[in-house]
Amino acid sequence: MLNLAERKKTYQIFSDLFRYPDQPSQAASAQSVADLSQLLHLDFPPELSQVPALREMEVAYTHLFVNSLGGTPAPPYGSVYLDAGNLLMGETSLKVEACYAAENLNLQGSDEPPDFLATELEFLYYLLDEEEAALAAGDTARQAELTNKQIVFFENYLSSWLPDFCERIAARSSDPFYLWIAEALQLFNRMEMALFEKVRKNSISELPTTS
Amino acid sequence: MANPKKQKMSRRKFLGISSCALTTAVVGSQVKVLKALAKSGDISEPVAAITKDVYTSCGMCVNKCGVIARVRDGVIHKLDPNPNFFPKSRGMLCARGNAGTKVVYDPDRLKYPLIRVGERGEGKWRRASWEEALDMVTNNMNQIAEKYNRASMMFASTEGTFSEHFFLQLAECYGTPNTLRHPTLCLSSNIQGFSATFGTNPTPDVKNADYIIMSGANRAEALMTPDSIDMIKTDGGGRRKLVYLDPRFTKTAAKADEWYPIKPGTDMAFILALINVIITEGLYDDDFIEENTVGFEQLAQHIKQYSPGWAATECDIPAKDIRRIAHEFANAAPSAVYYQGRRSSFFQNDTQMRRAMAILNAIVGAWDTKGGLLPNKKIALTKHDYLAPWYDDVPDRLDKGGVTYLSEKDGSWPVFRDRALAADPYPIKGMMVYKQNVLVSVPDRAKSLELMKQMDFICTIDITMSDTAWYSDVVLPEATYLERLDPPENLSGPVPVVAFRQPCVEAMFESKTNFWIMQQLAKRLGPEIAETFDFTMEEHIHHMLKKKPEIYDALFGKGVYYEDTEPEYGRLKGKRLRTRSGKIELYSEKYAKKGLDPLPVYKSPDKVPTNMYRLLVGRHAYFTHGTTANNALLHDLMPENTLWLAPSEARKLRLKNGQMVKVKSKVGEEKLKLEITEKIRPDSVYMAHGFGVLSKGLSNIAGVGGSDAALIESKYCPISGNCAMHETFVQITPA
Amino acid sequence: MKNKRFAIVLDTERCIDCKACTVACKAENDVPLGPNNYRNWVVASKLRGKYPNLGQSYTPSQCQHCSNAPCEHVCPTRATFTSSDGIVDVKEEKCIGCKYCQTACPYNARYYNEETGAIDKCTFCAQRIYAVPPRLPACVDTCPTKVRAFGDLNDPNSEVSLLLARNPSKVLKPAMGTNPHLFYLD
Amino acid sequence: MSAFKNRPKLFVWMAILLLGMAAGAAGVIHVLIVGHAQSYNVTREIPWGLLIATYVFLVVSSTGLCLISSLGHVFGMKQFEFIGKRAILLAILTLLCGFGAIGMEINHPIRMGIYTILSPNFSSAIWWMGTLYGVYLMFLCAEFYFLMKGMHKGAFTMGVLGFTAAVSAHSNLGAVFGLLEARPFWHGSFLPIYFIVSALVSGCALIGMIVYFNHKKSGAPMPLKYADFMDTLGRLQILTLMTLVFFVVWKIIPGIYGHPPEKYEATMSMISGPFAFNFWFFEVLMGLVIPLCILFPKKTRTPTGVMFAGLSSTIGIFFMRYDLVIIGQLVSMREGTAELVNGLLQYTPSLSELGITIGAICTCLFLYTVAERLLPLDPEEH
Repeated sequence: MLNLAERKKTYQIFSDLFRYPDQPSQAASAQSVADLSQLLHLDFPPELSQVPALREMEVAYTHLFVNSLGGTPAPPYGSVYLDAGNLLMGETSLKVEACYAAENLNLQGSDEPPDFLATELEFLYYLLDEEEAALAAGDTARQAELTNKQIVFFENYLSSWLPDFCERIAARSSDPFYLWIAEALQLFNRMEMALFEKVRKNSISELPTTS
Repeated sequence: MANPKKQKMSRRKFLGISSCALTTAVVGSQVKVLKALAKSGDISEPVAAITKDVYTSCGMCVNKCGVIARVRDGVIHKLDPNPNFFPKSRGMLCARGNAGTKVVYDPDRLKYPLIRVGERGEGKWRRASWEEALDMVTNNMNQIAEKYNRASMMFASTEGTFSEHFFLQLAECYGTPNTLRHPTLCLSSNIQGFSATFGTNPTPDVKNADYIIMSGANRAEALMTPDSIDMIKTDGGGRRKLVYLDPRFTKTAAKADEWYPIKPGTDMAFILALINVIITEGLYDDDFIEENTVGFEQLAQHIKQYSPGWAATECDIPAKDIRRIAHEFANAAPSAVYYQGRRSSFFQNDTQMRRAMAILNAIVGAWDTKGGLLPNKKIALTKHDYLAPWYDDVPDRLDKGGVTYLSEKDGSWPVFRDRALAADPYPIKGMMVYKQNVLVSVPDRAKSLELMKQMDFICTIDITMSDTAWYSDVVLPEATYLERLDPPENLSGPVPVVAFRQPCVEAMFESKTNFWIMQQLAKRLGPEIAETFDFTMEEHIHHMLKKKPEIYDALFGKGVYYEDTEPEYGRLKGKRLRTRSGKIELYSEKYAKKGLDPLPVYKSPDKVPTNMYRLLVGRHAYFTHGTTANNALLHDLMPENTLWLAPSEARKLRLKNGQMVKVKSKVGEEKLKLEITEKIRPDSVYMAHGFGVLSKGLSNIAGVGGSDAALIESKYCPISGNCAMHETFVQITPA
Repeated sequence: MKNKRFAIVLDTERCIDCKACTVACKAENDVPLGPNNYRNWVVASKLRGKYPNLGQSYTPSQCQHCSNAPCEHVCPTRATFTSSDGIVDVKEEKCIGCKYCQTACPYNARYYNEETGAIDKCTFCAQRIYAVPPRLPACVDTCPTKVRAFGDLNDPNSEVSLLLARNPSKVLKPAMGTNPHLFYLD
Repeated sequence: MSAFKNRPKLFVWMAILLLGMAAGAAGVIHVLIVGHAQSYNVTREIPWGLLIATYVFLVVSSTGLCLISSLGHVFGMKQFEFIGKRAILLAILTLLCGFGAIGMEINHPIRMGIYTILSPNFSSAIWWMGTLYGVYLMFLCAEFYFLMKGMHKGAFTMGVLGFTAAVSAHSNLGAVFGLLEARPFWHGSFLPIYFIVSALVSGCALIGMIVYFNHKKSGAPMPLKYADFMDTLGRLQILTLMTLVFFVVWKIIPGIYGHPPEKYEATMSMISGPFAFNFWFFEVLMGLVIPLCILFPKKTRTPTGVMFAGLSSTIGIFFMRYDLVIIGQLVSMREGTAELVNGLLQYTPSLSELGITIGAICTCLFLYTVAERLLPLDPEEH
């Protein structure tokens, strides 16, 4: 089971990996893969000992998530999976945006719909960061509130579509990098679900803060 | 060429750079590195909370119907017909119009500029910043100008977006004469034939006509407002009659009073026989002819050879029916029209066939009168004038002289493509495409692919990954019609209106309006060109409306501006027409001078070879050409196209309903499902247009159905340059 | 809502089978994608006659909002009910998905909506007709040739009342005794 | 496992049942994961499929068992008394598995539990059917309890109540179909009566098999008393089968005579259309002709013969249920719709539906086999 800091880091890594790759993120990706495999106890994939070149990552990302042969194989937007009609900007997209607004956050930094995967992961990262701060300040009420927010957001807007999303990647890609990331995300999704299930059963204080 | 550091600092990128300084500036005192999300002290209502009704114009086809977008929480929830008086679409919205929301929220829509990485057509793309993509486009344009000639760039454009004139303006300013528009895949022969007779291409007054003859124009399926609405019998209109000629039993046939499965390519024989009866039996409008036309004597002489008996053997319509229809038509006149409407052309003699139509309408006086042909009116808007740079060494259009009457702006697709493939007289090396799906809409796809292959550079501006986009080097995402402010457009007609578009929602992702893209390209092409685009859209609109500022309020207040509610009849009475003689030319002096037949001369279509069938194509009410078949709502209505074949022929070929068949023409081969139906002549087969696309980029239609463009040979009308869609014979075998 | 009896009058002669009504309805009512999911439809009749003398009719239809609705009678949990304005509707949370109403409806007007987890059907676009200002049901509003007219039968001056007063009309499957409120002009 | 040591046949039997149950479990899991829409081949036009047919088959069996066994402890026919426990037990199990099958067909079984109580609709035949079957189940359980405890009076009372509930519930199941005016193939008072008659056929058939295998398992030859019973049962079966023949004939004739709209097309799909094989081979040959041929001659009306006749008619009856449910929906509700094969709609069960059906039947048999081993089901000797 991951502790708070580890979860925060995992969210951050995933958020970065599901953004369109650029030079810095490509440079960091070797470390990201290594970190993820350590955090999630997932075998470090031998084929990724050499992380792909930026160009390869770009092509694979564009193919999978932007536009490509056979339609976008795995659109990284929640509403495509959660709402009727396989469309962008469904009801859940608006709800997701409301969640951000409730935390005084806006989408100034993104041209993507609110339920873009990387943004959702970033939001969870933010909540965990806040929780860490609350913990440091000894504000248990705030900490509990933040845990609850994570659970609500994760369960309502993320965890249920991730399996389908990851399966679509697996079905339509031969790119080892994103295949592995998808597998890792699936695993992390299950870990988080299990964790939240535990939290629900026990008290909030059970949420591991340290290893 | 991809240097990420050169990328434009978009808002996202700006925050994406994990520079603490930048990030902290945005997130305030927070140390955390947030990229998409930002913290600001002032969180106003999210943009998403807006609920409003927005007037705009539909962009699903070229018809421009009035639409009101119901925006709920910042999302377009529903498109409804404009409830205000809108003479052109009369408060309706078809299936495609209703499916428009899917276009905006389609996860397959183009989102970012894309640059090809692998081989052309291989499907390897990367995202690029606008900066990089635009630079790449103009660099290539400049290179082609340097290496070859400015005329070596071709610009192919769609119609009906309200913005294509900016695209054409860029072509002109860049210095190429080679712009290609849709008319030679559509109605250029129609315009040519009617203009040669009336000096203009008039509109039939379908709403008030007592007697309508339609040939080929399938108005119940190939929707054109308001004709599709008006052709339906209304209460109490007991005298109205619709005679419909089509080798297929279409939905229009189901609505018609009489349907004749005419032999394809013989419409002209039918029309000439009608003229023959009307003239020989003295059913024509003597006074009208005397006052308004020239060449009746020549016509009367010429028409003698075309008796109903003769026509009956040509077109498979009994002589007595031809005679009866001629009488009924003449009796109903002048409230009677032989409907030319708008449809693509099918045979190489299409211009002369249209002339015959025009002549028939003229001799019964169905001109500029209630229920006849009406000259179009326009509401004058101030034009945007610009001074295009002058280039000394730019040659004429590539297809110049290829056909008798070539439109300078539109060109002729088949002629142009043949010359481009032969580099005759100069090579074409660059291609800018604006929303025209060349590989689906231009006949003989193999040739189009060949053409694209020889290009040094191809850039496509579109909203989805069309086949043509797939074969391009740079793909630029345009904002959809519901996300744009488009200039007012003058929809001419008997009751002209001005329509416009305004953004119902903000453009998603990094899609941009065509106008913005043109501006950006112009900026990169140099100050002289940039100057012609140096205005904002708002300024442009105000400029266009400066003589009638009330239009502005009407557009924003009720989505439409009009001055009349009913057509004005007899408007051109006593006025000079825009023909050589100033009158209706039954005999065309102009054609005679050019060595063309001054009166329509009939020539039988080629016989269908044994064991072959004539391939017919057509449209239906669910898809617009090759552009909307991927729309999920519409896709459910018609997931694939089929090949229609008469039961008697299917028995002969031992084919079963629903089995896959191979359709083979001289230029291509397609596989699709067979549909055995009584609805078609035994000598022909039919397939709907818009299926069987090449790229799998459109997820819903990949590999389903067959493409007509792959099969149709590129024959064309030598007068107008229009494609002849029905002059291809195919063989059918089990697949 | 009181003292209203909504109905639709159709002039099928005008129908060109363009399916604008079907798509408008799907878009308005968030009907899930899929060829079997729809609240209204157009039936293309069998081709009549032999080539070259052919005929075909197109009949748009939807829930008939019967006064004597079989679907309402058979619903074990009263999820299907008739409002005082004559609209037959479904309370989604009560629907158990037994599909008995689907077998009971003589018009095949109902389908199971996987998104809402309940039987779904035409509601005369209640959300539109009771909106301020009111709007016509999507299918009525969007129709190019205006096949349908919608209104209140209890208002003797409404378009539907006038149409029915002035023209002979029929209903589908009258022998079922369902007393439908979709009227087809002869 | 030692129980199987000397009983290889039992081992094979149990293995088959477990395999069938696994198929059912696979079907159930598939439905739970991907949902009804993706698992079942039922459509908008044919909303009721194989699972409804299975449900009908199982509850018909239950009703039949209850009715036939009541001959003994309700109507005092001594010969029938000894089968009481087994018949009631199997009646309970078939009913439960039937509920299981319909529970898988219904999208919201939990909502059903809540709203049939909070918001009952007394004009709904399904509501009555569900409620009466619920009551019937309670009576059956009570009856079984009393029988096991040897409390005859209680068993008698419960038997009477159970009999009443069975007849009411089952005729209501007939009414579920019969009250649908929209479906001419079903509509009318015929089905409630027909259902009761066919239940008797099912009951006889199943009791014949129970008695036969019950004695088969002990290996000992069947005592004369039981052989006598089998003969009686065989003759009773002739009576019920002949009645059923009568009903089948009179179902068909009005379906054809005068070509009643929709009913005719449906009936013809059974006579010579897509359901002809099901009808002639399974319903007529296996369900009626073969059993009658075995049962009529005294020579073949042996315990083995009666068992085979029962097996054959049970299989036939399963197809009768399936055909009844599907054929009733084959005719399109849209008048004059073009483009239908044979002018009829189509339905073929999906793998999930087949799996769940097999699973339901196997579960029922499995539970019975286990109970047979664990519970003292033999009658106390007087």
